[in-house]
Amino acid sequence: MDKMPAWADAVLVPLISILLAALISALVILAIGHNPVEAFSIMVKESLTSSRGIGNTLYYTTNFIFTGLAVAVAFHARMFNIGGEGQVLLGGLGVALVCLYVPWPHWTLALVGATVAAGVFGAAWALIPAYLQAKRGSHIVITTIMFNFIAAAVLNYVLVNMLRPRGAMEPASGPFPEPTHLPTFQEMFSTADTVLFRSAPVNVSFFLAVLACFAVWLLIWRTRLGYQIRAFGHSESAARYAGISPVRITVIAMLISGGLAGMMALNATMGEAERLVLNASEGAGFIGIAVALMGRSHPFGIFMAALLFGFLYQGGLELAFWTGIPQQLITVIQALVILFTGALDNMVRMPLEKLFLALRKGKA
Amino acid sequence: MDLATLIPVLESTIRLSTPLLLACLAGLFSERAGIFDIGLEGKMLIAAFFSAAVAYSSGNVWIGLLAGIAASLTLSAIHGLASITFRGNQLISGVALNFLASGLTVLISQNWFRQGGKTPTLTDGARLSEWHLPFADSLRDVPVLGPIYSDLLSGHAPLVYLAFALVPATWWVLFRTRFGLRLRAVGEAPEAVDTAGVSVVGLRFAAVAICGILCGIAGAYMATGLQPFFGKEMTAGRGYIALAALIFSKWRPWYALGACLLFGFLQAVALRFQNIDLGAFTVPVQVMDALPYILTVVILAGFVGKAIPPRAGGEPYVKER
Amino acid sequence: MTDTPAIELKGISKSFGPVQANKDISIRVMPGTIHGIIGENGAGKSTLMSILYGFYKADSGEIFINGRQTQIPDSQAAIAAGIGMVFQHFKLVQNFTVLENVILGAEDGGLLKPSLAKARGVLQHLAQEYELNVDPDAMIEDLSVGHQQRVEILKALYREAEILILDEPTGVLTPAEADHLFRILEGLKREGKTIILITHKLREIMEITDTVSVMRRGEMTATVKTAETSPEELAELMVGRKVLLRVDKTPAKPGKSVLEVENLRHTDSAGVERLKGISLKVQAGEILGIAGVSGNGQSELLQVLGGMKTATGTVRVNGEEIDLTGRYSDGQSRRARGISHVPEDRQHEGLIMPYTAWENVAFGYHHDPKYQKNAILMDNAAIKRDAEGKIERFDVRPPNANLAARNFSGGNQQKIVLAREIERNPDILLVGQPTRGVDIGAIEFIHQQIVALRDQGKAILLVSVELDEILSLSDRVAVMFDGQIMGERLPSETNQTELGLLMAGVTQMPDKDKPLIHVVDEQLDAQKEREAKRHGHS
Amino acid sequence: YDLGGKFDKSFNEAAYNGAERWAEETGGSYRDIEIQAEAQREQALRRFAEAGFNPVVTTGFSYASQIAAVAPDYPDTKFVTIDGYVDPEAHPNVLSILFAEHQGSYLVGMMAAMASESDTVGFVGGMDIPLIRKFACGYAQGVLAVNPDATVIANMTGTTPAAWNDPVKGAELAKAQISQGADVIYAAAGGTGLGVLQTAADEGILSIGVDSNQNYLHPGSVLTSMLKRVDVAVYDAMTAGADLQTGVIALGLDSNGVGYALDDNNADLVSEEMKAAVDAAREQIIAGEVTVHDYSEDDSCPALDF
Ligand SMILES: Nc1ncnc2c1ncn2[C@@H]1O[C@H](COP(=O)(O)OP(=O)(O)OP(=O)(O)O)[C@@H](O)[C@H]1O
Ligand SMILES: Nc1ncnc2c1ncn2[C@@H]1O[C@H](COP(=O)(O)OP(=O)(O)OP(=O)(O)O)[C@@H](O)[C@H]1O
Ligand SMILES: [Mg+2]
Ligand SMILES: [Mg+2]
Repeated sequence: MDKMPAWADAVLVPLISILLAALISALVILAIGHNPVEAFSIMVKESLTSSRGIGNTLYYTTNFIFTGLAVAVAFHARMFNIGGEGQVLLGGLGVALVCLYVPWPHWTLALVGATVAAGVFGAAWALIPAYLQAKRGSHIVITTIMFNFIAAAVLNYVLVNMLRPRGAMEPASGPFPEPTHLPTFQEMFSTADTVLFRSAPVNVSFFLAVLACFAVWLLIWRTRLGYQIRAFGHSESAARYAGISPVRITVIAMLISGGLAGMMALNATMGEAERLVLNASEGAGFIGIAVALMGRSHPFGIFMAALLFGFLYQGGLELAFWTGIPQQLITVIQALVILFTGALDNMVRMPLEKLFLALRKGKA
Repeated sequence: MDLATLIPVLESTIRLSTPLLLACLAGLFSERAGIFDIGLEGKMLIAAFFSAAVAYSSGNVWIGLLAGIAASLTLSAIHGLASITFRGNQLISGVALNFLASGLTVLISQNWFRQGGKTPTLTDGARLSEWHLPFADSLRDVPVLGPIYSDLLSGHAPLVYLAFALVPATWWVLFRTRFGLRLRAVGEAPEAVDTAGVSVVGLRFAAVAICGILCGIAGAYMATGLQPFFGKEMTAGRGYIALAALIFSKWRPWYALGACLLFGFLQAVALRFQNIDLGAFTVPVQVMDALPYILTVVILAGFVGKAIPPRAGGEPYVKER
Repeated sequence: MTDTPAIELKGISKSFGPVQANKDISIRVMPGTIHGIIGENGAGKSTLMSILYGFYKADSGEIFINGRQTQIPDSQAAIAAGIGMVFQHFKLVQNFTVLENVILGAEDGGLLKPSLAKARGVLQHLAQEYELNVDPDAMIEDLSVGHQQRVEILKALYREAEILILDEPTGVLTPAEADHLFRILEGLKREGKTIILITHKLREIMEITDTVSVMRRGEMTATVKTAETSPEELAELMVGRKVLLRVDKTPAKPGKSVLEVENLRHTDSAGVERLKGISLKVQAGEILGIAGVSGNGQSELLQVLGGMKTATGTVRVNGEEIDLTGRYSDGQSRRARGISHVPEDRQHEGLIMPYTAWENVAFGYHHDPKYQKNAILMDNAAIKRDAEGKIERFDVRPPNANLAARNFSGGNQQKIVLAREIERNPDILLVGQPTRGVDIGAIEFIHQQIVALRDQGKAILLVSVELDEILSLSDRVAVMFDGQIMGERLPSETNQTELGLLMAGVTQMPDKDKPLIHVVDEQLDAQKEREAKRHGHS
Repeated sequence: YDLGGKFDKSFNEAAYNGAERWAEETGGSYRDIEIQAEAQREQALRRFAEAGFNPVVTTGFSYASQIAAVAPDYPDTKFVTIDGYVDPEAHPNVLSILFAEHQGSYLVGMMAAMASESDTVGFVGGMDIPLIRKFACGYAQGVLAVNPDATVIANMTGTTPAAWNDPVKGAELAKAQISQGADVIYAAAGGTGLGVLQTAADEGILSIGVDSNQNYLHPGSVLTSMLKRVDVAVYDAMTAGADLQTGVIALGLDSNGVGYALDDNNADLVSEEMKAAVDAAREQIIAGEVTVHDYSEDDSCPALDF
C-alpha cells in the first residue's frame, strides 16, 4: 500500500535532503567569502579520513547518542524532555562524587559505579518533572526547562563552594584519581609501532553508547515495558483500557530518559575531562533534541544523526582552525541539516512519491 | 517593603516582562492556529540583530524595527513552508530555526562589523527613546500615585506600551472578530474550517506571520530599547521562557500578561535581592538565581491545573494520505 | 419535476496514492428526491461525496449542477453551488458554541457581533420551520451527538443549501432521533431540496429514499428505484453474495450467575455522578443487552467493569468480589478475572492505531506468559503466529498481520478486537457498540460470533445504541437513562417505541397529541441542564 | 580564547589586541581559534602544537589542566596560559601568567569610593566563580580602605554560560543597584558588563570597566577601567617567540600588569586628589606596606561575604 519503496524513504529522502542542506551551506560559505569546496574537503578530511579525526568525531557522537536516546525514549511516551542539559549536569555530579570519593581499584569497576551514579542522578533530576506531569498535569516542557536552570545553579554552587580544591581558580572539581581514568581508543587500539586515534578524546564510553542504542532498541521494540511505553505514547485512553498505568509509564519513561542523559557525563566528565567542570553538558542536551527528531526516535536513526552531528562538530573546529571561518558557520550548517532532513523532508518526499507512482503505473 | 524599594523592582519587572510578553503573544497567535513554535527564541534573536544593525547603518531606529520584523518574518516564512506547506515536523523546524538564528547573527555581524558578533552601539535616533507620559514630572510629588505614575508607568520605550496594549488587542482580535474566530477554529478543528470553505493554509500562514511580526518587535525592543546594541545570544533563553509562559497561561491573552509579569517580577526580585542575609547564614547567590525557576515549578504544580493545548496543535493538516 | 438532474457526476475517478477509491463513477440525482447510496466499508462512498463537496479533488471526471458544468475545486465553490454536507465524522469545533460553528466561514463582516445576532435570528426561524431545536449558546462538546448533527444540518441550511449530503447520519442516533431526522429530511424534500443519504441500514433506505445507488470497491454497480427493490436484493448487490439480515439464534439456556452488580456508583473527574446505583445480573449462556442514548452512563458502566474507571458498590464475578477502587481496579486485573472487554471506541481504546495487527492482538494481554520469550523480551514470533490464526478465523481483510491497524476498515478493525477478546475464552464478555459504522457483511459475522460465544455458555453484556441490534441479539434488555436502569424487558415482549421512550427517561406513554420527539427532547434537555449545573459552568 | 568569545570588549579582546599589535609590528602571522565545547580545548592545543606554532598562547584559567595534559607531548613547543596555573616543575615548557587582579581592583575600588557621593558602590560579576570573587574582594577592600562606612553591593548575573552574554540582565542589575543607592558600579562580567556600562551612562552614574581600557565606550561616564594587561602579556609572549622564558609570572602593580586606565575620556572624572591617593596606594602596595588580600589564597574575603 506504500507509495514508494521503503528503501527510497529510508535512504533516498535523507540523502537528497542532506545534499540540499549542503548546497545552501555552500552558498552561505560563498557569501562570507570562502571557497565551499575547500571548506567541505577540509571538514571531511579532518574528521573522517584519519584515525584521529574519526576519534574526535566519535567523541562528540558519543555525547549526542546519549542525549538523543534520552529525548527519544521520552518521545515514545509522548513527552518532550527538554531537560537533557540539566540531567547531564546532575549526571556529571553523580560521576564526580563516585569517582572522587570511592576508592576504585580498577577503571572497569569505576565505570560500572559511575554509570550507575550518572544514571541515578540524571534520573533523579527527571523524577520531579515526571511526577508533576503524571500527578498534577504540570506541563513537562515547562518544568524541564526550569530544571535546566536550577541544575546550573546547583552545579555552580556545588563546584564553587564544595568540590573545588582549595584555592583553585577554576570552578571545577579536582582531577579524578588515576584508577578511574577510562581507556581511550588510543590506548586500546594503538600498537607499538602504529599509534591510532592519537590524543583523540574518544574512549570506552563510545561502546557504552552503542550498547545503549541497542539496549534502547530492545527496550522499545522487544520488551513489555517498551510495548507499553509506545502504546501509552500513541493513545492514553487505549493504554488505560489495556490496564497500562499512565502515572507509572510517565514516571518510568522519564526516569529512563533522565538516566540516559545523565550517562552522557561518563564520556565528557569521566572519559575526557577527568574532573567535573561547570559547563559539563556542552549544550549537548539541546543537540540531543535535534538528533532524536532527525533520527525519528529510532536508535539506529539516532546513531546516524549523532554521527552526522559529531562530524559537523569536529569538521567545524578544523574548518575554523584552517580557514578562520567562525565556528558559527557550523551552527548554520547544523541548522540547515536539521531543517532539510527533519522539517522539509516532505519537500523531497512528495515529488519522489509522484515519481515512483508514475514508474509503477508505467510498469503495470 | 516600602514604595521606594518596590517601584524600581516593578519598573524592572515591566522592562523584563516586555520581550517575554511580545514573544508570548506571538506564540499565542501561532499556536492558537495550530502551529507550535519553539522557534520564538531564534526569531527574537535574528530580529534583535537586524534591527540593531540596520538602525546603526541607517541611523533610524524605526527603519531598524522594520528590518528586525522583516528578518523575523523570513524565519516565520520558512517555518510556515516547513510546517504548513510541506507538513513537516513543527518542533524540528523550530529547533532548526533557533540554530540558524544563533549561527547567522554572529556570522553576519562578524562579517559586517568585525566586532565579534556585537553591533556598534546605537546613539540618538538609532536608539529607541523613552516616552514620558504627559504630566509625568508635575505629578511626581503626589503621594503614592505620583511615583507610580511618573516613575513606574512613565518613561519606557514606546514598544513597551505597545506590548501592553497588544494584550487587549489580541483578546479583541481573537474573540471579537471574524479573523479571530477562524484562527481559533483552525487550531482546534482545521477540517471544520476547510469544509466551511475557508483556506486552512491561508489562515495558518497569517497566524505564523503575526507571530513573526511580534517576535520581530520583541527582538528589536531588546537590541534598540533595552540595550542600544546587539550582542551575540543576547536573547539568553527568553524565547523558551516565553514558551513556558504561554503554556502557563493556557494560551489566553490576559493570562499571558499575568504569566509574563510573574516571570518578570520573579526575575526582578531575584536581581534586586540577591544576597539575603538571614543572620546565621547568607542565602547563596545561586539560590536566588534559581528562585524564579523554582517558584515557577511550585506555582505550576500547586495552582495551575492541566494546560490543554489547542486540539489540532502540532499536527499538520492532512486531508489525503 | 424537470428532467435536468440536480446533480450529475460523469466519470469521476480518484486515487489515494496506490488505492483507487473511485473508478469512473457516474450518477444522476433528480431534484427534489432523496437518493440513497449504500456500499461496504471502503467502497468509496464518502470519497465520492467529498469530491462533490470539494473536500477532495477528483483525478478526472465532470460535475454538473442543475445541468450546468461546475468546477468544484474547494468547499467554498460547493457552498456557492448550493451544496451542503454533513460528514460521517462531524466537522465541528468542539469548544465553540453552536452559533459560532454555524457562522464559521459564513460571517457577514469583519466583526462577529452582527453575524452572531443575525445567525441567532435565522436559527430561531429554522428551528421553528424544521423542528431543529438546539441551544445556540451551548458548547458543542456539551451536546449529544444527535444535537451535534442538528448543528451540522443547521450549518448547511444557514448557507442556504439546495442540495444536502448526509454521510451515515443515523449511525449515532437513537430511534427517536433518527425518526426525527427523517421527518426533517422529508420536510426539506417537500421544499424541493435534493438530498443524498449514505447509510449502512437497509431499513432506512427502504423507508425514506426514492432511488438508491450501490457501490462496490470503488465502482457504481447499480442504481435502482427504491420501490422496485428489496433489502435482500440490495444486500446482495452490496456484498456480492447472499446475506442473512436477521440474527439466527436459538433460545438462551441461562446457567449460573456470572456477573452480579449491586448499587454501582461512579463520579467522573468533573464531579458529575455518571452511575447512580446500578444493579444487574448476567448469567452464563445469556446476552444482556443494555439500550440507551449515548451519554447516559452505559459507557461508564462498561469502563468501570472493564477496569478503566473506579467506582463504589459491589461487583461479583463468579461469586467473588472484585476491586473497584484500589490497586487491582485496572484492566489487567479484570482480564485475570476472566472479563474480556470490547470497548465502544475501537480507535481510541480498543486499538493502538499505528500498531500492526499482530501487535494489537497482544494489546491488553501483553503480560500473557505465552507471549514472552524470557524474563525480559516478548516473543514477537509467537504473537505473530497467534495473530495470523485469529486473522484467518475471523476473516480479517486484508489478511496481513503486518499492516497497521489504522489501515484496516472499521469493520475489520472491529474484527481484530473481537478476535482478541473472544478467543480469550472469557467467562464474561463486555461488548460496546460492536457494529458501529460497520457494513452489513461484517455485521452478520460479528453477530454470529457473539451468539456463538453465548452458546458456549459464556455471559455477555452488550451495550448498543442500535435498537435493532439490541432486540435481535439480546436475551434480556435493560434500558439506561441518566445513570440508572429504567427497566428491564424481554425482547419478545417489547418494541422499539417502548424502548425508545425508556431511553429518554419516559416511563409512561405520553399523551397522543404531543409529538414523541418533543417528549424525548424535553427529557434530554432537562438532563443536559442538570449536568451543566453540576459542572458549575467551570 | 575562553568560552566568552573573542570580542567581549574586555578580557579576550585584550588578548586579541595584543596579538594584532604583534602581527602589525613584526609582520608575523598567527592563528587563533574560539572553541565551542570543553573537549575542543585540548584538541585545539594539540592542533596548534602540531602545526608548528610556537608559542601557543591561551587565555582563560580553564586551559590550565588541558595544557598540563598536552605539554609533555610537545616538549619543543612553549605553552602560555594566561590566568591558569600549571606547575612549572612538572612542565618546564609552560609559562603561567597570573595577574594580581585584586590589586588593580583595589585601586579602582578606592576611586569608586572617592567618586561616590552616596557612599554606596556596586559590583556586577558574571558568574559566581572564584576569579570573579577575587575581583570583587579586591574592589571591596579598596572601597573600605577609603571609606570604612561605605556599602558594597555585589551581584552575580547567573549560573549558566549565558550569564556572560546577557547585557539586558546586566542593565537590570545595574538599575537595581542604582535603586539601592549605588552611584559607581564596577562590572566584571564580559558581554553582560556592556549592559552595565551602558546603563550607568544612561542613568548618569559612573561605571568602571574591566580588563581592557573601556573608558572610550562611554566617555564621561566610565570612571576608569581596571586594566589587566593581557594584551601586553600576549604581545610579550609572541615577541619572545620560541625563546620564551617559561615558569610562572605574577603580574601585579609592580610590573604594570594591572592598573587603572587614565585617558582623555575620563580625564575630567578623575580629580587630582583621587589620582594622588590612588598612586600613593599603588606605591604602598608595591612596597609591601599595604597588602591586598587575595581571595584565591584562602577562599575567603575579609571585606565581603559570598
Ligand atoms: N484520506 C484518505 N487518504 C487515503 N486513502 C483514503 C482516504 N480516504 C479514503 N481512502 C481510501 O479510499 C477508499 C474509499 O474510502 P471511503 O471512505 O470513501 O469509503 P466509504 O465507502 O465511505 O466507507 P465507509 O462505509 O466505511 O464509510 C478506502 O478504501 C481508502 O483506502
Ligand atoms: N485517512 C485515511 N488514510 C488511509 N486510509 C483511510 C483513511 N481513512 C479511511 N481509510 C481507509 O478507508 C477504509 C474504510 O474507511 P473507514 O475507516 O471510514 O471505515 P469505517 O468502517 O467507516 O470506520 P469508522 O468506524 O471510522 O466509520 C479503510 O480501508 C481505511 O483503511
Ligand atoms: Mg464513509
Ligand atoms: Mg467510515
